[in-house]
Amino acid sequence: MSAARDIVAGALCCIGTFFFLVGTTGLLRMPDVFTRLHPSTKCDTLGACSVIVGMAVYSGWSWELCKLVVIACFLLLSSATCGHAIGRSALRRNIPYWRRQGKETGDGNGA
Amino acid sequence: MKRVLSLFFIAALGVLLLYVVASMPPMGDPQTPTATHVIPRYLERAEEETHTENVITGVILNYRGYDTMGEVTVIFCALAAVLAVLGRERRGRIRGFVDRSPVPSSTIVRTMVRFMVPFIILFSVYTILHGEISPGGGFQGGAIIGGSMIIFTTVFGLYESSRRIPQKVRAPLEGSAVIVFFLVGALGLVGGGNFLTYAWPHAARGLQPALVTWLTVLVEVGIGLGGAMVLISILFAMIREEEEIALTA
Amino acid sequence: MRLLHNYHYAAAMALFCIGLYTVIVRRNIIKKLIGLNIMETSVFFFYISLGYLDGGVAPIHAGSADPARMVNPIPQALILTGIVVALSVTALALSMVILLYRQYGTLDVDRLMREEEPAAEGAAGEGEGGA
Amino acid sequence: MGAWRHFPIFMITLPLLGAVLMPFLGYLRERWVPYAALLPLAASTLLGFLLVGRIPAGDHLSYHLGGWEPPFGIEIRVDHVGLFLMLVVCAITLLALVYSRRYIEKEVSPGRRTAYYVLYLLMSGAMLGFTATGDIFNLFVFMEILALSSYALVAITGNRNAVRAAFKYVLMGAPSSIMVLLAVGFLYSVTGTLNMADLASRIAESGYTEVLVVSYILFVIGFGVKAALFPLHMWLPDAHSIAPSPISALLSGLLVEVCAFALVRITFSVFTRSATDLVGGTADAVGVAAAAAVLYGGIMAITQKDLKVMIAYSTVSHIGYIFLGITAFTAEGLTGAMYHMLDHGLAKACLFLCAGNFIYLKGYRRIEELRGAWRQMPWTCFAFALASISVIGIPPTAGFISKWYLILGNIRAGKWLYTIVLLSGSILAAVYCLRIIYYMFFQAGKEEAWEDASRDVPPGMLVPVWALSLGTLFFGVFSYLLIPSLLKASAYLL
Repeated sequence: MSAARDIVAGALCCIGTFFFLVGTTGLLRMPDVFTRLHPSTKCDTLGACSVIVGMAVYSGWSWELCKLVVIACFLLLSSATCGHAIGRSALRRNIPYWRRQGKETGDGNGA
Repeated sequence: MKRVLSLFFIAALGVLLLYVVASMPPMGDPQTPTATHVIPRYLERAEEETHTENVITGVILNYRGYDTMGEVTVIFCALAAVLAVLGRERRGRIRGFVDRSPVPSSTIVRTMVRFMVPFIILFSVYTILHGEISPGGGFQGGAIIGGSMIIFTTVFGLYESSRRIPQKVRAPLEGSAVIVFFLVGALGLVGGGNFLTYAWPHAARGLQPALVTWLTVLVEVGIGLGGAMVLISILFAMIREEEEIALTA
Repeated sequence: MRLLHNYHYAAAMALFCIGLYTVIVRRNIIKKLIGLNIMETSVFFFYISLGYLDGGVAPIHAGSADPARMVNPIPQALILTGIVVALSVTALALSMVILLYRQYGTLDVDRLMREEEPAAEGAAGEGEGGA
Repeated sequence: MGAWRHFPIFMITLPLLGAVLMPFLGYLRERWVPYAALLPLAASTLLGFLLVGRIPAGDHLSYHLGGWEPPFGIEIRVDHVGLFLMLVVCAITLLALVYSRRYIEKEVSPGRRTAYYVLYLLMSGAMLGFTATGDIFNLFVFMEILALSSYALVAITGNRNAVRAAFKYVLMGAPSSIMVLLAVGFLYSVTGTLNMADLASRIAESGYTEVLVVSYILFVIGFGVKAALFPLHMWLPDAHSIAPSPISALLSGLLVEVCAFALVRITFSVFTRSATDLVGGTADAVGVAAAAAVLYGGIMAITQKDLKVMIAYSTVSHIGYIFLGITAFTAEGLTGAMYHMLDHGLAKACLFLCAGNFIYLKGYRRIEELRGAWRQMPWTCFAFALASISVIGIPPTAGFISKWYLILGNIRAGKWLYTIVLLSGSILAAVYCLRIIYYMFFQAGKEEAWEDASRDVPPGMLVPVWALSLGTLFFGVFSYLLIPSLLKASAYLL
């Protein structure tokens, strides 16, 4: 029982860190605000929440579980709002979309 | 040229530092000088000597309380310095919030912030009051209050937030941390001990531990309030400058 | 191989050098301040690693914690002070940046320092912040 | 043990507490602030003078904060040398504060005046705490209060050059603080303690030589920037010349010296003589840098056209003197360094305040504009002349005594080259000081340059200037009051 719980918890944490890795890579590699927003918001929601769920599994039924659930709730709310706010203000400020340089210039398959 | 020189200097420094690291005591070893010299006494006797369960709080506020007094003075000094450079906002000068940014905050963001800020402040109160028995304390709690006001101000603007925490409230509380520290220190003097001794002068022997714990909590609250107000005042001073830049630009 | 065992310290020193490089070489003053903060953070990291103990627990006397297994509380207490100091310096420096930007309209340190240098011509090279 | 053992902590905390209470007074009665700010400093000065003679000979006063004995709690440690420097700090800050009241009205905008006094009190309290502390991390904390308040005071006029100079100061000062923090970390990692006396005994038996050496190097770099030792002095000429004159006096007359004194403490109370082989190489390098500073500062001062910049470069040169005294590693050299801290503090503060007088009355900053100045401002000019005689080191003044002991110390140590450097530094000082005296007294000024109804600056500004310049004369004539005890105290430190 305990071993199975550890395995599940470890797997969830690994998934979470994987999303963090992918998200950070995307943040570094993507060319403009909107495309960067896409991976970086995944970090908080998917990555951090997976880690938290993993920790919740690890801790079992205890007082920590309650705290972890609250943290997860606030994380989901705040990171989604944050992504929305950044995206919206970037859109309203007319920050230009990224367009592929070179062959395909022009027509709007940007972002 | 300057670049090459500085690169060379940094490389030399880096090699020197790595060389030191290689000859430092091994990390995490229970036999290093750091783990054997002063620490054992702190860890074993802190609870009975400082009446706090959290040894870190005991070290910060009691054993090394003078450092912390210097530290709250640093915060106060930072505020005085920022105000000396930028100038404080005049009383009643902010007449209304003119949203100069091209993008006013959306309803979603406003609702979320309005929903979250009370929880954040609740959490900071918890952090301040529980610093004595769990991770946390005045500085952390104060920083959390400051952070909540930063969120609030970015979304609702300077007018709204300075109406919530007006200068009337902030100004007297900014120095509270230093004053509380000084009062506690002087209390120790009155009791016949040295400065910063946590003790009530003529309390009954059995009551002393509880009173010392309450003094610790009092200092934590003072630090929390003072730190938070300093952060908020610095924020407001900076925002006012930003708005003036926007006006002149 | 002590260096590999003390990899925390080595990482802190590497960060320190990166921060110092940023402070000295970068021309944007905001980036210089970021470099300053990297330096500070590296020192905090170094201190916290100093207090680490293999298999240690938090130094809180709750329940049945064994004092012999607790990590060192002093570096944590010191670093709290260090963080506050770093915050204060950063706040002051940023407020100066606000004023400088308003008065000079640039964040480039070379242009800042070159513009109508006051009587002290000899003091133009500001970069060697610790050479 | 009477009540006087609490005096050092009150000397430190009263200015800090006064600084915190000052905004309230500024809110209620802004006009009282300049007078009220004098109170804590006067109290500190009084307590300091009451403490004279209380410290047992050849020993120190140790005050345990919170009642925790030293390796566990923080200790305030005042020995004779420390008390001497604390008294110098008290006296000069008090005089410069008296001077500030009139001067600040001219240079600092009304909204910032309360902040000026708050920062001023914080700075003086921090200097006292910095000098008195016996704990190495506490040293860092007070250094940061000192640094923050001085950054802000340089920028307090808010004009663009001042903010730029202050920012340059921050860019050099903040990394140096971090280096000191790192050095403290290294020391802590191999000793496990932060108390200076305990550190000394633990270092003597510690096997981690490399760590200790690098820690000392970092200390030297960190405090070297703060004390403006030669290759690290770039911030000084700008910051010291652009700051308001009372602040220039404090920065130049006290701050750099207090930081040099911190290095004295690190060298002699922490690394101690038993570990001289640890610091030997670094100390030699410091000696070379200091010798270069003496010459460089002197030559740069000769070439300057702006009066305050010239005085600032003279400070660079005199910091070199102090460090040469320290690196001689003899009792005479150390006594000379300590006495030089006194007379350089007095003389340099006086010079900057005199420069402030010219700026206050006429707005003149350039040296050529001082031609014939003594016709209108005889008092200021005579004080200036007296202080510059002390800077040069001509006999009846304190400058002569300190240079005598510096040279004696270096001869005792067998460092002949440094002796020559010290002597030639005096010649350079004579060149740059006598040039100004020549302009002031023996050249006719332009026709309308000095025509004004007012003769000299108001007495509130003249009294501090004259107190300082007479101080250099007093400590030159009555040097036997201090020198024997300083020699004894230096021997104790060594």
